[in-house]
Parts: sequence; C-alpha cells; structure tokens
Amino acid sequence: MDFAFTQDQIELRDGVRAFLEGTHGPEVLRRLDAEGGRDPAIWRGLVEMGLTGLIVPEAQGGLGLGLVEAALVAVELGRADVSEPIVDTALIAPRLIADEAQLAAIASGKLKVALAHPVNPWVADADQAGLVLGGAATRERLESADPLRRLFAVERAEADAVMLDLAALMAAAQLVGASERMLTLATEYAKDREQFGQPIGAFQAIKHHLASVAVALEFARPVLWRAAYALDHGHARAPIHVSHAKLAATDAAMLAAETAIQVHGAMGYTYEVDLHYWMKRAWALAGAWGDRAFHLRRLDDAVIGGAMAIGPDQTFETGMQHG
Amino acid sequence: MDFAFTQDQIELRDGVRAFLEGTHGPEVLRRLDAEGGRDPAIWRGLVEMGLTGLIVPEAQGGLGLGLVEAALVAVELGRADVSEPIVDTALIAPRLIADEAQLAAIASGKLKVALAHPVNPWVADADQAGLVLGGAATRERLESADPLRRLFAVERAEADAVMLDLAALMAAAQLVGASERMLTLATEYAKDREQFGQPIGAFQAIKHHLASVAVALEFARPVLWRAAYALDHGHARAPIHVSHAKLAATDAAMLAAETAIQVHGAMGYTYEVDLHYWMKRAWALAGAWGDRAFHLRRLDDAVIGGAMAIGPDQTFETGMQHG
Amino acid sequence: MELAYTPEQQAFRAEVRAWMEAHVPKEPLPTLEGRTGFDAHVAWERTLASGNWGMVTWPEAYGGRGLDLIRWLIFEEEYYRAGAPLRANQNGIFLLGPTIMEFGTDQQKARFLTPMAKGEVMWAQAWSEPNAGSDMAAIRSRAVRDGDDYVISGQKTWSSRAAFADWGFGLFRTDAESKRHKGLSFILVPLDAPGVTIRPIRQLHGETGFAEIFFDEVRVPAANRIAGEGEGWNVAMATAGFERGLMLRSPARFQAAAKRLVELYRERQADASPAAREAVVKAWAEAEAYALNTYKVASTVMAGGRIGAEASLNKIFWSELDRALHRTAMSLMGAAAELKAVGGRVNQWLEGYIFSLSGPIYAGSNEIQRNIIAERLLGLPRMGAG
Amino acid sequence: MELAYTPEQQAFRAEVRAWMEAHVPKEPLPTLEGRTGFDAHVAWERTLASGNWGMVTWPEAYGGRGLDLIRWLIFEEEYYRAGAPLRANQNGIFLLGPTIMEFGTDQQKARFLTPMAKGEVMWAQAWSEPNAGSDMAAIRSRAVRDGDDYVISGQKTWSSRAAFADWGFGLFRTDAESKRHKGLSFILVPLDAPGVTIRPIRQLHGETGFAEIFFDEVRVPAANRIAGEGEGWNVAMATAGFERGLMLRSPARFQAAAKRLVELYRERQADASPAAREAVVKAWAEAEAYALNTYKVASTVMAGGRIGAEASLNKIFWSELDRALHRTAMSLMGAAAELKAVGGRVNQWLEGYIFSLSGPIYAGSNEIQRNIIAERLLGLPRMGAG
Repeated sequence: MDFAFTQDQIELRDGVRAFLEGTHGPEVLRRLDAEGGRDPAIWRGLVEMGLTGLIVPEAQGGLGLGLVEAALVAVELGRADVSEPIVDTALIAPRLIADEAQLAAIASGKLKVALAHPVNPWVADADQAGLVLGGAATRERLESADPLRRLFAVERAEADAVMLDLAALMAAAQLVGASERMLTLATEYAKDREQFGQPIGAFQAIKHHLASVAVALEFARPVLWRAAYALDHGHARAPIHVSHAKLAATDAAMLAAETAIQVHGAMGYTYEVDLHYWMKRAWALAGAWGDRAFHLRRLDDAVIGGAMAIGPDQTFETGMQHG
Repeated sequence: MDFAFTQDQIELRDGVRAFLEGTHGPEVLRRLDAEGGRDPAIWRGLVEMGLTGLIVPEAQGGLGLGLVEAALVAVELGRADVSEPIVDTALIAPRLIADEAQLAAIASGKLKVALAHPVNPWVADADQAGLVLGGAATRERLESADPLRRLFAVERAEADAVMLDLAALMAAAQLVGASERMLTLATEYAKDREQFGQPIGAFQAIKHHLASVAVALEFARPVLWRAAYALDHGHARAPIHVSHAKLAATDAAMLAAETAIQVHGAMGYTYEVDLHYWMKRAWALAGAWGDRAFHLRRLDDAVIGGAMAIGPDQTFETGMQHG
Repeated sequence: MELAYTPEQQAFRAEVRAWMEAHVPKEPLPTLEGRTGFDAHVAWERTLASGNWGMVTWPEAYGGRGLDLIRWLIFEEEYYRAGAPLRANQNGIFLLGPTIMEFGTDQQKARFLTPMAKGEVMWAQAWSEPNAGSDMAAIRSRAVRDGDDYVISGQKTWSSRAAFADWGFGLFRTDAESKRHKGLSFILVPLDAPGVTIRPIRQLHGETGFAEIFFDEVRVPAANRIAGEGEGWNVAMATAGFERGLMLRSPARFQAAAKRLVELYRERQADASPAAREAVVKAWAEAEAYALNTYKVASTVMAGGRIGAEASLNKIFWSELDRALHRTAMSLMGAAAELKAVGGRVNQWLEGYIFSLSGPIYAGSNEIQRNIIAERLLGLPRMGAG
Repeated sequence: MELAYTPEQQAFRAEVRAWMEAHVPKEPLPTLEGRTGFDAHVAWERTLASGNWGMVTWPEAYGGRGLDLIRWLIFEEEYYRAGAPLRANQNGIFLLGPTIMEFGTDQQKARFLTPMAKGEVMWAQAWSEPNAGSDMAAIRSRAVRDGDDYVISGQKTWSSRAAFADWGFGLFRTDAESKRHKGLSFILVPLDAPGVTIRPIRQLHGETGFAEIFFDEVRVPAANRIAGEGEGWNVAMATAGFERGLMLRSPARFQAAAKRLVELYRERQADASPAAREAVVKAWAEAEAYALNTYKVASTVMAGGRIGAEASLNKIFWSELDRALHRTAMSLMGAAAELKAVGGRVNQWLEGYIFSLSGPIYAGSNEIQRNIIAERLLGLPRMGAG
C-alpha cells in the first residue's frame, strides 16, 4: 500500500507540464480561437513528446503505461487547456482497441480517434478522426460555449461501458487540471489587482474564497487516483470510484470557476483575461461523459442501494469478508 | 395592496418587545433552567399584557385580533425565548375552539391548552394544560436538548390540518424571532471580543458570515407575513404559504445558529454565554410541526406537482384566470 | 397590512395584460449584448413607448403615467408573464432617470427624461475605470472647467451598452487636487462628441455589450452636470442605491425564470439529481421571497420611507438566487448545457447562466455589499478601527 | 503508487479485527464529556493497553508496537469498524506524545510516553486563555524561574478534559518582558499540584468536559519544560500541526459515521427531503475522500515528507464534513432530533451534531485555517502588506 507517486510518475508529470508551459500558453489559445481551434503543429508536438504512445503496448511502439500515468497526463492537458483530440485518441482509445495496426497508428500519431456514446449529444473532433469508436457522427457542427471545442452531432451511438468509465475518468482528470489552473489564475490576479490601496488578495473575503477552492481540489485529487488505479487493475468497484472522481472533480471545478470569476470581478466577465477558456472547458467537461446526476446515481445505487459494502474497512479492496 | 404594518401593529409589536426585554432577559432563562422551566409569575405577566386574549373574540373578553398580529407577537416570544405555553394556548388554540367558556377562560389566563398532533412525537406542557386538543399525552417526560422545553409522550393524536397550519406558522414566527436574537448576540459578541488587536467583528470573515445571516432573515420575514395574512383570510393557498414560511424560517435559523456559535468561538460552546438557549430552541422548532422535509414536500407538490399556478402574476391572489 | 389588490389595481392588471398579449414579440429577440439584438430591443422600447408604457411611474409631464409602485409591480408582473424582452435602456430608465428626478434641475428633467421614457435616447453607464472597479473612489478621469464647458479626458471601462448607446453618464474629477470621494462631479456626455472613442470589449459570451470609453479633451457644457460641482459622489451613491434597490432587478423577472425552471425540471426529471429537485423548489421559493420583499419595500417607500443600506441585502439576494437558479438549470441540461443551441433554438439557460455570473460582481461586488451590511446595518467596526 | 495491501498488512488487519471483536464493549459507553463516561473510557484505555494497542506507531520502548502509518490506518479502520469508544487520552497520545517524541529528552520520553501508551496518565491541554483563543500569542499566564523550578500563575480556559485529567500541558510566559510569540515555554504540570484549581465549565450539551484551570504560584521542576526556555511557540506550533494533521481525526471515524448515516437514511427515507438523499451520498463520498487523502499523507510522511500548511486543508475538510454529516442526520431525525433519547436509547445524532459544532472552532478556527491556506499555500499577501 503506497499512495505516493513513483519517481517515474513524477518525472512524467513534470516533463509534460514543462513542455506544455513552454508551448501551449494562453497566447496559443487565443490564436487557436481566432483560427478555428486546431493546429497540426501542436499535434506533432504531442506526438514527439510520446504522448500518443503512452498507454499503447510496447509491442505496438508505445510505452505500455497504465491509467494512473494516463490520468496524470490528462491533468496536465486540462491545466494547459489542450484541445487537440489527444485524450480520446491516446488516453482512452488504446484500451478499447485490439487491432495491432490501429494501436501502432495511434502510437505513431497517424491515427486520431473520436468517441461516440449515447450519454453525449456530440462526438468531439469527428471531422479529423480516422476512426470513430462506438458509433458515428454527422457533419453537422454543434457550437459549444467553449470556443476551442469542435463538436459534431451524433449519427448513432451504442453504450460501451468500458468507454464510459475510461472517458469519465479522463474528464475528471482534466477537470482537476483546469481547476488547478483557475485557482492559479485567480490567485495571481488577486496578488496583482489593487483596490482600496491593497492587493485584493489581502482581503479576507478573497482569501477565504480561494482557500475553499484549494480545499475542494485537495480532496478531489486522491479520489481521482484511487479511481485510476482501480480501473487500471480491473477492480469490481472501479466504476463507482470513477463516478466518485467525476463528481468530486466536477464540484471542485464548478466552485473554482465561480470563485475565479468573482475574484476577477468585471475583468473576469471579459474575453480579455484568460480565465474564460478554462471556465468554459469546465462547463463542458462537467456535462460530458455522464453529468453530475448520472454519476451521483451510480454512487447512490452503490451506497444507499447497498450494491457495495461501505465502512471504514472498505477504503480499498481488503480481500476480507464484508460485514 | 399594502405590505407595511399598520400603526396599531407596530405599537403592539413594540409594546410586547419592550415588556419582554424588561422582564424576560437571559438571567430569567438561567433561573428557569435551574428551577424546572416554568414560573407562574411569568404567565401572570403575559396575561396582564393581554396576550392570552389577543385573538380571542371580543365577545369572550379578547381583543379579537388576527393572525398577523399573533405572528408579530410570536416573533417577539421567540426573540425572548419565552417558554410558557403561551403560543399554543393563546395564538393557536382560540382558532381551534368554538366553546365560548373555554375561549373566555383562555382570554382570562385561567386555561392553558396543549396541542397533540401526529407530526410531533411529543405534547408540550401537557402537565399544566387544562385542555389537550387533538389527542392526549402520557405522564412520561421526554427530555429535549432545549432545557426549557417540557415535553410529554403522545398517548394518541389525530391529524388536524388547521392546527398544523396554525402551529407551523407560529413555529416559523418564533424561529424568525430566535434568529434575530442569535444575530444580535453574535454581532454584539463580535464587537466586544478582541483577538489579534482588533474586535473580531472588524475581520471580513466575521462580517461576511453575519451579513449572510442578515440576508437570509430579511427574506424570510415577508414570506412569514404573507403566510399569516393568507391563513387569516382563508386563502386556498395558505397551507403552501405556511410551508414556505416554515422552510424559510428554519433555514434562516439553522444558518443563524451555526454562524452564531462559530462567531462566539469556544465561548459559544459553553453553557456560560446566552446563545445556547436560542440555538437549542431553533433545533427544536426546526423539527416541530412538520420538519423541513415535510414542508418542502408540500411546496414540491404545489410547484413541481403543478397543484398551484406559479409565475410572476401569482405572488398574491389576483382573481384573474390562471394561465 | 392588506395583501389584496383593489378593483382598480385588478383593472390595471387586465389592461397591461391585454396590451402585452397584443404587442410582445412572439419569438425571443436576439441577445441585447450584440448590435442586432440591441437594435431589436430599441425597436421594442419604441413600441412600448407607443403604448405609453416606457416608464409608468414617472410623471406624465416626462412621458410617464404617474403610477405608484404597486402598479409598477403589477406592470412588471404582466411584463414578464408575457415574456417581454429585457429593457435596452435599463441604465437610463432605472439608474439615471431616478437620479435626475432627485438631483436634476427642471430644465434637465425636461431635456433628458422624456426622450428616455420614449425610447429615443439610449444610455450607458461610465463608472468604472481600469483601476477603479469596486473601489470607485479611485477615479482619475478628469473634467476641467473652461468657461461654460468641461473638457473631459480619461478612460472608463466595463461600460455596459456603451458600444451601442447614445449618451453616457459617470463621475469625473473636477478638482484636480482632490483625492478619493471628494472633488468628483456627475456629468452626462454624448457618446458621439468629438474626442470620444469607444472600444468594444468582448465579453464572456463573445458579444460586445461592454466597452471602454476613451475621452480625449471632450468638451461638454457645464449644464450637463447633475447637482453641484464636487457633489458627484453623493449623487453616484444615490444612483448606486437605485441600482441595488427596488427597480433594476424586477422580481417578476426571477419569478418568470423560476417558472421556466420548473418546466425544465418536469421535462428532465428522469435524469435529474435529488438535490436538483430541491434546488428547483428553492429557486421558486426565493423568487417569491424576493417578490414579497419588493412589495414590502414598495409599501414602505409609498408610506414615505427610504431605502438605505437594506439595498445591499437586496442586491446579494437577487444576484445569488439568479446564479443558483441558472446553475441548477445548467445541471438539468446535463451534457447539452455547453451547447449554444439545442434542437435549433438558442440555449437560453447557457446565456442566462453566463449573465447571472455578472450579478454578484456588478453594481458593487457582493463582497462590498456584505461589508456595507456588516458596517452600516449591523454596526460592526471597520478594520483597524478597534 | 500501489493501492493494494500486502499479505502482511492483511494479516495485521485480521489480528486487529479478532482482538476488537473480542474486546470492544457491546454497548456504547456514556459520553466522554462527563465523569462517569470519562472513567469508563479510561477503563477502556487500559483494556486497549492490555492488548498492547495503546499507541501502535510508538516505539516498543515506550509502550508501542513500532508500526508504520499504513498499519496505523488499518488499526484505526478496524477500531472504528468495531465501534470502539473514543480515546479518552487523545490530548496525550495524539498531541503531546508526538511533541515529546520530537522535542523531548530521552529522560522525558521515558517518563511521560510509556504511561500515556499504557493508559495510566490522562492529559489535558491548557492552551487557551480568556483573551487568547484563536490569538494564542496573546498568552499572559507566566512561569517564573526560581532555582530548579518554575512558579506558575495565571489562568487557562476551555481546557478539554481538564476536569478529569491527571496532567496538563501548555504554554506559559517565561520572559515577563516578552510580547506575543516570544518568551513562551512549553511546560507540563500535574493537575493535583498545590495551587492548581480546576473549575469545570458546562458545555453546550450540559456536561463539563471543559474546564478553567487557575494557577496560583504552582511550583513545577524545570525538567517539566519541553525544549528550551523561550522556544515554546515553535513547540506549540508543531503540536498544533499534529492536531490539524494526520492523527487526531482518524478518517475511519467519519467513514463509520457515514455508514451509520446511510443506515439512518434507509430507515427514514420515506420522510426525507430530496436534498437529504444527496447529502447522505455526499457525506459518504467526503469521508472516503478524507480517508484517501490520509493514505496519501501517510505515504508521503513514510517517504520522508513532512506535513506543513496542508494540515489546514485537512482540518477544514474534516470539520466541515463532520458538521454537514451530522446536520443531515438531524434533518433526517425530524421532530425527534431535539430529543436526548429516542426509543430508550441515547440520541447519538444529537450528541454528534453538538460535538461537530466544535470542529470548525477548536484547533485553530476555520477562519484562521483559511488565512493560513491563503497566505502560506497560495502566497496571498497579509492585510496592510500591499
């Protein structure tokens, strides 16, 4: 039992973070916003970083890593508001595909994959995808509040439970990353912006708003890691843990977003500060891959419905008799 | 249409408030707590103030006033934490009784009335009551967290809808009064208590906690007055308005209580400051005469269930066609 | 206390209802925050004025009907019951109008109020500056007296509707040596005057309802000043009181939104969370509470009372109820919440949620309002005063 | 990251479970806040010690088992799974114990730790003074050096368990000229020493778990001082870190409470509000999150990390979750919530709710904790520093 990341995991996270900080700042978001949202150069960079091969087996040219590593990367993608179809293609699809040629094409960055599922009224980035798993999309574009999302209407979709859990987990991870970024943006703004002869961050009301976000985030993270580990190891309770992670991450993100805009004041209500990109992404991911009510119902069935043993000895699988 | 109190109503309220401030301060609560909770001298004072005759018809020696006046008085009784059975006897029972001799006995202060109803597991002050309406109580004492309440186990109780609405309305009024007092106590404490070289009330966190209580209270009050007026005038929607009032008052009171103890800090956790009397009364009244869930369900049936027309033209009875 | 309408009030309601049913556009107008939508809303203002409904509480001499506040509430209830559009000139009619009514000269009243009530001149606020948002006393834009004129230079920002409006009103520093609240004057400026540059600011939703206004030696007559030179702060505080107080956020608006939320819940309840159900009932209950409180305040004002720091209670309540109501709607929309259009129709819940996020910020942030409540209503000390 | 127990950890769990099933009292003990209940809890401490379960993480030399933090968590999980009583000596074992372990001399460790682990000496905190609650640096009680002794005078208050405990620990001013954080020393005092007067304080629930302690020239040897003279503040801050940090509020306690809440909900769901259903699920989810975070912190500490200001995140989370959990239970109890006994059994939800109200207050109020988070973790400036 060890809840600390390994040195390799930390290096992976730090490497991806440094890469995205260097190549995918807010100015990139503004450019993409003006130009239509996607840029082959960004995709190439992600491929060169090795991210497309992250969880593809080594035999197909990937790194063969697990879902904890994938979720660590998804947090960073959320923090940087990356909009290329890297999560669907590289962090979810490889677990849904058996075809070795397709896996190799994903690892090499040549194949982009889109995901269809009846919980979503859209398929993201269907136009660029060489493969749509779980259904098909039309050419009809659906406009999102998030200017960097490219959504297409669903033509048909079958419910794939494995896809749903993987995608909900990765949405939770991106929400955690986006929340961390919103907290950082609001904190930096509060240090700089002066009113009444003080940085507004000196006022207790602002401090306490931001501290509450920090609390929500701190306690969403370990829920995410348990879910990633459990799903990776095929635990029976993994779907419940994933729903818990999506719920905790959604609640933290909605709090982070409303707090961050409040701290930014009227500036937060403009397109001129960077905040809005992450806020809109948070709204989108909150509803994607099962909304709050969907995941809450899964927890409710488990906890109140009694489908799962609960109590202090049930934090992890113990191998002991329930009772 | 006039939502302001009449001069008579204001004088009644101010008179009762001044009387109770002069005769029923915290030192009286402490004495009653030590001595068993009731004092004939306090009852006599309430009778002499004319409160027992407030809504008894003039023909039976009362003042023949309405439920708005009764609720105004109930707010003051809640503010002073009066525990004598004055609310049940004088502000509720007269509307449930036809017998002229009983009404006259209530007005003169000779008859105390207790109320039994299946929503409550107790009958308050059954031992002193010359009359128990709606059922009967045993001699078994039930101990309340509120040391000034005297509760007895129910022997039998029938559901009287009129009693329930009247009593829920008066519980809401007392909760408003108790909340106002808790806000005052916490505010005064925050002005006096110094930490870090400041009165703690100078800190924004304390200010904002207390301001939020003030907001909740301000918007619970008009809900109470609409309910009192509607019930007095036999409006069809009065039970819904009463449930709304009980809900708003309960939520304001629970917020006031948790905020007040937090502002008092460790002192608030002792029996030595006065706060705890009102806090415990608030817990008791929150559950009495239909708890939060009970009244919420009545609102839910009306609003989501569609039993009542809603919308901007439905604040009051308009006499116009719904649509 | 008499919570029943008189027959005359009932008849008035019927009159408003009939007019609204005949005139309110059947389809929602495009958003007020963009050019097309703004123009459509201005056209609606003129339709309203054609029925003499521009500002029912104003004296007939200034284009109103001289009605009391209870009838105003009835008017508003029927207005929102009919689903009528937002008021394009809300900065004018609800903020500047009452300010001129209280502080203006007869000449100013005649000159400015009637065209407002008639929907002929649209107004923008010009309060905030880049470094004077919540801290309005930090204003630096200056108006230098030159004969019968002021010459104005400086910059205002986050000016609602300035991209489309005809005139602006705001505070300017008329005493160059002054600091903070002193030495400010309240001045009206035509936005097509030479030296005025408007730079639209793109807002959260992508539209440009906000703008920056740059003043480069803009010359306006001193007759455009409301109240005395250097008295601007008091005038502005009164305006801010109107903003937080009775009229700007008519309760009927929230009651109408709550009714739509109930309908949304009924459509989507199979997929809703338990707490969403309670949140829907609560949104309705709070909209009712806000309406009732407004009747209470209206009755108080009609009896000669004034609205003081209580306006801050009001502003917190409506802005937080509006945000919670729309947050609940977003949660009921689920995966469709992010879409700008659903089933071929504009996603008004998304628009409404975005708009609701501005509520706790503008007209004095809710943090400032809680300070006001604590210090002025509860009497708590200012920091450092202890 | 490896979220699976080793076979040895599983075997340890089985050992704890077997012992607890054999020894935990079948009926709940009376409340720890009263004399009778305290004595019953002390008896339980001695039963625990008889199984060598007093303080499993301490070295064997001091009455412990030398186990790591993961095993401590397993122990706690089985402890609360079995419904074992609260720890009467929590001030000693969870706060003073780690403090002595870090700052004490070998002699002090031998003298104080073993009797603690064995349940032989019960400890009270003596931090707060009437004018030094949240603002602990305002302490005035003084300890004057006299040869090999200190002579202590002053007053402490809100001292948990002082009415029943054997010894107290706290901060005293050893430099009479000093101000605020300086010149304080951390000293241990036997509560039966001449000059000590204990005045029990009645708490919210009517019991007297709190007390005031009056010191009237109480003489204690200087050897009772932990760390150097004048170093008390740093020692106390470390103690406060233990209080907010890992051990005092074991997650298993909240997981057990959440499980009982789920059972309560199942019994009463016909009368529950929709939001209560969601609140029950949320209470369970937050208790799980708290447990997971504790595993994370334990793993970090075992890898050589330290707990810093993150302890403040922890303290806010458990105290607010505990209050919300019990608030939900009170709402589910409805009209019976106020009753001290229901159906002949103590209303533990009422007791639990009352206790939960102290959580956001003690061990540094949550307002102070949010300041710490904002200033130390987020780097926001102190007021006046800008």
